[in-house]
Amino acid sequence: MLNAKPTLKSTLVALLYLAPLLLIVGVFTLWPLLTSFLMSGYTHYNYFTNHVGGFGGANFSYLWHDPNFHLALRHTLIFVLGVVPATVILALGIALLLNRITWLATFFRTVYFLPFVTATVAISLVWGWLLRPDNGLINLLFRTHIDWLNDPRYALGAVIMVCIWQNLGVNIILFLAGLGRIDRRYQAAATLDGASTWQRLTNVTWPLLLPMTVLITVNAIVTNFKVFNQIYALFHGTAGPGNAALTLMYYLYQQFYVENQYPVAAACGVVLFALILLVTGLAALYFHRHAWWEGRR
Amino acid sequence: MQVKLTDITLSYPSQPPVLTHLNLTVANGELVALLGPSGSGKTTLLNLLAGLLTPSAGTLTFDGTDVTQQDPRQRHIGMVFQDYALYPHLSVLANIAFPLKMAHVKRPERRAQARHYAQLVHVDDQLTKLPRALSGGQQQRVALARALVKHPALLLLDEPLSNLDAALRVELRDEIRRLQRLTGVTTLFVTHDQTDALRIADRIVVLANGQIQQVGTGEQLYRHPHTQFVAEFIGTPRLNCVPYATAAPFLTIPGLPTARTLGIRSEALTLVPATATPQPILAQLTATVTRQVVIGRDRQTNLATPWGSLLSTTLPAMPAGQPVQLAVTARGSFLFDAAGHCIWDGDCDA
Amino acid sequence: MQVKLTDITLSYPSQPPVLTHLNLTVANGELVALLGPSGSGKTTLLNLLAGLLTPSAGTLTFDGTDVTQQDPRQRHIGMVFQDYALYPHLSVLANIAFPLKMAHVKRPERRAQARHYAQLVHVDDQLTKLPRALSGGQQQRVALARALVKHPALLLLDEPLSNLDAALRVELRDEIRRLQRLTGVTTLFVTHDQTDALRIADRIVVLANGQIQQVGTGEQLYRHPHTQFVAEFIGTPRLNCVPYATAAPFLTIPGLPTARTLGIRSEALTLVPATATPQPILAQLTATVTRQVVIGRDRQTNLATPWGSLLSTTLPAMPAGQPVQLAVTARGSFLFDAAGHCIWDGDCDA
Amino acid sequence: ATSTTRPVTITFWHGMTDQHKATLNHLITQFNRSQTRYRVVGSSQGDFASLQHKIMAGAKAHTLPTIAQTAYTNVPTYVQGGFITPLDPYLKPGALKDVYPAFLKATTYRDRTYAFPFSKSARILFYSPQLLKRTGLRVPRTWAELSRDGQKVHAQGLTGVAFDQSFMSELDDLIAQTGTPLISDQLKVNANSPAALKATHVIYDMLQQKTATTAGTDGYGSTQFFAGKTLFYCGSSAAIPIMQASAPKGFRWQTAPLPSYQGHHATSIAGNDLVLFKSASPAQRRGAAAFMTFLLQKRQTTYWAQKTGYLPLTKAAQRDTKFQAYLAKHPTAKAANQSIKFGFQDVAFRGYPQYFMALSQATDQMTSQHQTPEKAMGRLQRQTERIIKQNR
Amino acid sequence: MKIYKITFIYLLLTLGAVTMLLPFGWMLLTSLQPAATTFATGHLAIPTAWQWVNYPRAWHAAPFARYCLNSLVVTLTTTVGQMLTSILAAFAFTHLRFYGRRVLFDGLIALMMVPGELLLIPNFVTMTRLHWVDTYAALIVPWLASIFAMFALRQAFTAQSPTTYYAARLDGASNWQYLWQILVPANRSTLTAVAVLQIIGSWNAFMWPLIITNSDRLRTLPVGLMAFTSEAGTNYPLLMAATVCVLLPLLVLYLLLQKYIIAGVTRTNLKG
Ligand SMILES: Nc1ncnc2c1ncn2[C@@H]1O[C@H](COP(=O)(O)OP(=O)(O)OP(=O)(O)O)[C@@H](O)[C@H]1O
Ligand SMILES: Nc1ncnc2c1ncn2[C@@H]1O[C@H](COP(=O)(O)OP(=O)(O)OP(=O)(O)O)[C@@H](O)[C@H]1O
Ligand SMILES: [Mg+2]
Ligand SMILES: [Mg+2]
Repeated sequence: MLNAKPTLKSTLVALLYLAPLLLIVGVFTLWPLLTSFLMSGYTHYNYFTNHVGGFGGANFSYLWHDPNFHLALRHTLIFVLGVVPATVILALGIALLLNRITWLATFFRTVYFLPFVTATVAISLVWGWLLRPDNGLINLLFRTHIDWLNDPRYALGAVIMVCIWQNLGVNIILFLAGLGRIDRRYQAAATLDGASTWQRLTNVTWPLLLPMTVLITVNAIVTNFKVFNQIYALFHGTAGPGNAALTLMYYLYQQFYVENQYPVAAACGVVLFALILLVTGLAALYFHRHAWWEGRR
Repeated sequence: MQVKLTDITLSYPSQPPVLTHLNLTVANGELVALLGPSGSGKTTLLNLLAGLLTPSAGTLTFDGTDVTQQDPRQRHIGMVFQDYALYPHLSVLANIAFPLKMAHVKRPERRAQARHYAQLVHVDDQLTKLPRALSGGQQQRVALARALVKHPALLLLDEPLSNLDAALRVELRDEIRRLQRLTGVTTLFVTHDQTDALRIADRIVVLANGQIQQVGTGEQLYRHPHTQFVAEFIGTPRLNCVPYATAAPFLTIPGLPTARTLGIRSEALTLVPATATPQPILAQLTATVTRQVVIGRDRQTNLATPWGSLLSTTLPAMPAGQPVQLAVTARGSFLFDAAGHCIWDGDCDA
Repeated sequence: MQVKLTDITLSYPSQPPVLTHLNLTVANGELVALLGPSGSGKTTLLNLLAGLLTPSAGTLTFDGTDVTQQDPRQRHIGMVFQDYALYPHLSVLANIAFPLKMAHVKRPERRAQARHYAQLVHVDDQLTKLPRALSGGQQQRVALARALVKHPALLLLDEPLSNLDAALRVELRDEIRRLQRLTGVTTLFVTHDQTDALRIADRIVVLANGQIQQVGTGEQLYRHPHTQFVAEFIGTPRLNCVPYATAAPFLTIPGLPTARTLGIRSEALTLVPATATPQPILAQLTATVTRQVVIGRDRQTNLATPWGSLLSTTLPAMPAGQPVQLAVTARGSFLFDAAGHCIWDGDCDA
Repeated sequence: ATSTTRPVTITFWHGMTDQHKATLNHLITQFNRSQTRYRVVGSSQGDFASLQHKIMAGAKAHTLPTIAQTAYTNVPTYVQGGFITPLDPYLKPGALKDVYPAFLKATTYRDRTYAFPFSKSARILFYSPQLLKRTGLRVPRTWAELSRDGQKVHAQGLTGVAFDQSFMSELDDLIAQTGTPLISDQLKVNANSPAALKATHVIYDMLQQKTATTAGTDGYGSTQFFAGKTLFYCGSSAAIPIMQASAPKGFRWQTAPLPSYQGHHATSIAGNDLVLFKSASPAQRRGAAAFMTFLLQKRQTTYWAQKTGYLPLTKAAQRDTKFQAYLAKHPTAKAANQSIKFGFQDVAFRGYPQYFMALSQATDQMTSQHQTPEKAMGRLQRQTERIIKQNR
Repeated sequence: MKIYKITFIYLLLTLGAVTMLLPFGWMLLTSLQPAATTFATGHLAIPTAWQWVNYPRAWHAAPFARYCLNSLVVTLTTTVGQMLTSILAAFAFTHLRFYGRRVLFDGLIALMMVPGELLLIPNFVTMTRLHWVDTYAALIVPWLASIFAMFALRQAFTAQSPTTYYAARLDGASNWQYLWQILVPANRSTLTAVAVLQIIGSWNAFMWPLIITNSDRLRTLPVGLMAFTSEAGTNYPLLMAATVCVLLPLLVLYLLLQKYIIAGVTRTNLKG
C-alpha cells in the first residue's frame, strides 16, 4: 500500500497483470529488435540465406563515411527540433482555446481532429498544391514565390510545416483529455490569488498538465524521429530535391528496401534508436527534475 | 470594504435554487460568522462573493460598485476553500507565496512573507513538503496562510479551522481576529463551531433554507432568537422543546393562543432555588434524574418530567433515579408560533 | 475485535518517525476516541490499523492474530477518510452501496441498505448526485454511510463529523454511538472536538510526539492528567499556567521542590466564597477584571493578577476594571515538574 | 496425368492494379481454361514497392509464391539470395526466339534465363499538335533540334521539354546513343567519359537555360504538359492510358519516338519481368513455364498490349495484322512500338539498386543544386566503380 | 470573459479551422471531379460536373465490402485487446509494488523508440513460423499491445487521487475489482481518447496488412486504396472518393465519442 515494499509475491502478482503486454511486446518488438541489433554487426552477410561472413563494426564505419548518412542525421535533428516544440506548444494553445469555448465546440474540436484522420496521401497532395510556387496558397499568403517542395533550401521546412500541421490533431485530443482531468478548483483558487490568464496557464495548468505533456512530448519525439511517410508521399517517393528531406528513417528505408544493404540499415536503426533514447532520456531527465515523471507519488 | 447582496437568487443547473431572494449587508471592516446547517448554501454564498459563481438574479456590490459580473481576479479576495484546494505541485512555501508571486512581489520578499505566515499557522517545519505529505490539519493551515498572506480586501474563510485541535483552533481563531482588527479587512467566516462564531464574530449570520434567518451578535441570537430554527440551531446542548399544549397548564404567564412550542435552554432548568433569586420563574416541575454525564466542567443531566425528557446543565452531581423539584426560569425560555416565529421571550418580557 | 499495537514505530520515507515504540490495546467492542494535536499522527495510526501503512517495527494483532502484514482487504474495516475518498464517478447511492457490491450482496438488497444508511446521515435527497455536486458536509456524511453500511469488524473514523453543524453533529455522533453499541464493533474515532470525545467514547487516547500520552475516560483525563500536555490539551478554555516560582509564596500547601508549573482550570478560579464551601482553597489572589465575554451560557472573564493574566469561567457579570478577590480551589489545580509530569493534583490530595 | 489428379496450383504475385489487374486476371483465366494441369492464382500486392517488400519478406520467411513480377535488375540480388531458379530447364528450346532483342538481353544473367519479359514500356516523346502549329515547329528528330526548339519558345513563356521527376532515363538514353552505355556489359563505367559528359551537358544546359524542366514533386511531367506550358514531354509509354483518362477536355496530343543524338537512336526500355522461385515444385516450375509461354503467344501479348499500353513482346505480335489495325486506330501507341527496334536495357549486376540510387542522386544534384555534370558525373563514376568492386 | 476576448478566441480558432478544413475540402471536391481536370492543373476548383459516380465507381474498383468487414474486425479486436493489455499493465505500474518496476517501465518506454520498418520483416518471419500468414491472427495478434497506450493510461492513473484506491481496498475490492469498477470508469476520458487514437491507427494501418496477407479475403480498406495507384500515375478523383469512404466511419466515431473525451472529472459549475 502506501509504503509497501515489493515482495516476491507482489512481484508475481504484478507480472500476471503485465504478462499479456510483455508477451506481445517481447515477441513482436523486443525479439526483432535484438535480431536487428545483432544484424548491425554482420559483415558479408547474406540476408536471405542467413550466411554471416563475420562480425564487426564495418556497417557503422560505412555509416560514418557515408555523406548521406551525415545529411540524414543533420536533417533528422533539425526536423525534430523544428516539429516537436512547435507542435506541442501549438497543440496546447489550441486545446486551451477549445477548452474554453462552448458555442460550436463540437464543430471546432472535430475540425481540428480532421488532419489526423485524413489519409497521408491526400494530405501530401493537398499540401503539394498549397505549396506550389505559382498560385500556391502559402505563397499567396506570404507574398513570396518560393518553390517550397523543389527548392532544396525550403524542402525540409515544408515537411516540418506539414508535419506540425498533421500532428496537431492527436496532440490536441490528448491535451483536451488532460485538461478535462484538471480539477477546476485549482483554476478558481489561482484566479482568486490574483493570477492572470497567462499566470494561471504557466503556474497552474501547465504543471498540472505535466503528466500529459510528458506523454505527448515523448510520443512526439519518438514519432518524429521516425518520420517517413510524409516525406515519401510529399516528394513522390524521393527524399526531396537534392536529398533535402533525407532523414534517418528514410535513409534506413533506402538502405533496406531499395539498396538491399540490410546490415547497414540495421546499423542505422541502432543509431536511430540510440539517438531517440538519448533525446527522450534528456527530456525525461528534465521532467524528472520537476518530480512528475514518476507521476504523483 | 462594504459588501452588499441584494435579492440574490442562485441555483445549480437543474436543481432547486440554493439561495432565494437573499439580502445581506456586511459593513466595512466587519467580521461576520456564517452559520447554517450542512448543505444550506454557505459555500455557495462564499463562491458567489468570490465571483466563482454568478447569481441567476440579484446584484452584489462592493463599496457600492456593482461587481455581480466582475472577474474574480479583480476582487482581491483571500479565500480558504472548504477542501483547501492547495496546489498539489507546489511545496508548502510556494503554496503560501503563490498569491504574492502573482502580484509580482520579488522572490526574497515573498519568501520572507510566506515564511512569516507559515510561522503564524505553525507549519514552518513543513515548508518543503508537498501538500499530499501533510496531515489534514496542516493542509488547512497552509490554506489559511495562503489566504492571509496577500492582505486581501475581503477575506472568505470556509471552515478554516475544522480540522484543528482545540488549542490550535483557539490560537488561530484569535490570530485571525487580531489580524482582522489590525488590517480592518471585511471577513466572512463559515464555521460549525458556535464558540468560534460567538467568540470572534462581530455579527453572526444564520443561513438556512436559502434565506438569511437572523443576523445579530452572538448574545442576540442566543437570547433573542427570531425563530425556533435559530433558537434550536444556536446553543449546545440543544434547546429543550415542549409542545405548548403540554406545557400550558403549568405556566405562570398568561396563555398565548398562537403559541405552539415552548423552548427551554438547558440552563433555564434549575433546581427550585433555596433563596429567592431575581429570576422570574415560568413553571415548576417534579422530575427524576435519568442520567448524568460530565463533560469537562459541564455536567449534563437528563431528566424525566411530565413534559417528557429534558436536559439541564445546572444540576449538581446526583445519582440516577433521584427525584428533583425543577424550576423553569423565564430567562432562557421562548414561545414559538406554528410558523416557528418567536412570539414570547423570557428575557425581554422579564 | 480486540486490537493491540505493540511497540509500533513508523516513519514516512526520509522523515523523522511519526510513531515511536507505540503501545495500545483497544478492547473488543470498545469505542475509543483518538485525540491529539494536528500532525501528531492520528491519521497515520488509523492507516496503520487499516493496513494501508506497514510499520517499520512492531506488531499489530487483531484478536491475538498478527495482522501486521495482512492485506487491507482481509481486515473487514470500515473507514472514513479525512478527505472522504469518495468515488468520483459513482452517484451517492452507488458510493454507499459499493462495499456491499464488493461483498456480492444482491442489487435490490444493497440498494435498500444503502438507502437506509443514506437516510440515517440525511443525504437521502441527494442519492443520484455525483460527489462533486455535494456540499462538504454532505460528502462527509456519504463517507460515513459508506463506512457503516458494511458492518465492519473494525470502524476507523477520521474526523467524521468535522464539517457538520452542531445539531447534526450531535445527532450523528449519538447515532454512531448507538450503532456501535448495537453491533459491538470496535471503533477508533479521531476528533478534535473534545465534547464528542468526552460524550461518546468509552476511553480517550491522547496521542502526541509519536507516543500515547494518556489513556482514560474523559473525566480521568480532565481531572487527573498525567502530564501538563494532557492537562493543557483537554478542556476549554485552556488551562491557566503559572510558573511555580511566582505562585509558591501564595500557596497554602507545602512546597514541592521539583514543581515547575502550576496549572489552574478556569473553573478553579472563583470569587472568594461568601459562605464556607466544602472545597479546599489553594490560594487567594487580588485581581482586576480586564474583559468579559459571554459565549452561549458561558461567561469568560479575563483577569489581571499578580500571577499574570488568568481566565475564569465562574465569575458573574461585572464591568471591566472591577477589582475582585479570587480563590484558587485545589480541585482543578495541578503541579507539574520540569518534565511535565503531574506531581500533585488537587483532586486526589484533597 | 489423369482426370482425377487435381491441377497444380501456380501462385503468382504481381503489382497490377485496377484495369491492368482486370486484364491480367482475364489472361490468367484464359490460361486456366486452356488446359487442366495447372491453375494459376494471381494475387495483386499493390504497387511495385510493396511487391518488392513482399518478395523480400517472402524470401526471408521461405513463403514465396511460384512466380512473381519483378524488375530484371533485381535478378542478381535474388540469385545471390539463392531463391530464384533459371527458367531454361523448363522452357522449350527457342521459346524466346521471337522476342525482341531489346527485351531479350535482360532475360539472362550469367548465361542463364532468369527473367521472362512481361510488362514493358518505352520512353517516348509527347507533344501537342496544336501547340506545335501555333509555334510553327515540327516534331524534333534530334536532341539538338529539341534544344533549339526550346530556345525558340522560351521567349513565349513556354518550356521546351518536361521530364518526369528525374531525367535519369533520358540521360541513360543519351549516353547510350554515344555508343558506349553508362555501364557496359563488362561493367565498365562510363559516367565521366568525355562523350558521356558531353551528352549530359545536352540536358544539363537545357535545364540551366530553363528550356527544359523536371516535374519535381508533380511526379510526372504530364502535369505541366497538360497545363500547356511545355512543348514536349518525355515520358513512359505506360502513361498513355492514364493520360488518356486525365487529359483536359479538348486537349489533343500525339506521340513520337525520342530524338536521336549524334545520329544514333536508343530508347531505354522499362518495366517488369517474371521470375520463378526455387521453392516451387518441379510441377509448379513446369506450369510456370507453360504459363509464361502462354503469355508470350501472339494472341495474349497483343491483347495485353492493347489493353494496358505495354509493348507486345514478340516480332510476330508486332506484325500481327490485328495489332497493326489497332495501332492505326490508336496512333498514340505507335511511337513506342516504333522504338522497340532501338530499345535497350541496362545491364543487370549485383549492386544495381545502389548504382540506381547513385544515378538518381547525381541527376537530382544537377537539377536542384545545379551541380555541373563534371562534378556530379565524376562522383557517380567513383561511386559506381566502388559499388561494382564491392559486389564483385 | 469579455466579449472581445471571446471574439478573438473564435477568430483564432476559425483561422486554424480553415487550414484544417482546406485539405479535407480539397479531398471532397477532388473526389467529385471528372478525372481530367485535377490531374492536369492541380488546382482547387469547384467541379464543373459533379461526378457523384466516382463514389460507386471507387467502391466497385475493389472488393470494398469485404475489406470493410476485415477492417472492422481487425480494428475492433486490436483496439479492445490493446486497451485491455494496456489497462492491466498501466494498473500494475501505478498501484502495484514489485521488483524492477522502474527498470521495466523505462525499458518499455525505450521500446517505443524502435523504428517500425525494422520490425516488419522479422515479424513476418515469426508469423511464418507460427503458420499465421494470411490469417486474422496475423493481422491482430502483433498489435494487441501498445506501449503508447500503456504509457498514456499510466499517466492518467497516477494523476488520480490514490486514496480512492485505498478506500476501495478497504471496501473489500480486490485489485481486479478496483481496476474495473473504479479506475477504468473514473478515467473514461483518457481511455476514450487513447482508444480513438488506437482505432485510427489500426484502421489506417497499411504496410503490415499488405505484407501479411496474400489475398483479398483478408485485406483491409487502406490496402484497397492501392487500386487507384499504378506505375504511371494515380487516378486521384477515384482515390479521393475511396479515401473519403474509408475515413468517414472514423469521423462519425469521433463525433460520437468526443463528448467523453472532453468531459473529464472536473468540478462543474465553478467558473475558472
Ligand atoms: N456543483 C453542484 N451541483 C449541484 N448541486 C450542488 C453543487 N454544489 C453544491 N450543491 C448543492 O447545493 C446545496 C448547498 O451547497 P453548499 O456547498 O453551499 O452547502 P454548505 O452550506 O457549504 O454545506 P456544508 O456545510 O456541508 O459545506 C447542497 O444541497 C449541495 O448539494
Ligand atoms: N505521505 C506523507 N509523507 C511524509 N510525511 C507525512 C505524510 N503524511 C503525513 N506526514 C506527516 O506525518 C505527520 C503525521 O501526519 P498525520 O496525517 O498522521 O497527522 P494527524 O494527526 O492526522 O493530523 P491532523 O489532525 O492534522 O489530520 C505530519 O507531520 C505529517 O506532515
Ligand atoms: Mg460548505
Ligand atoms: Mg489527520
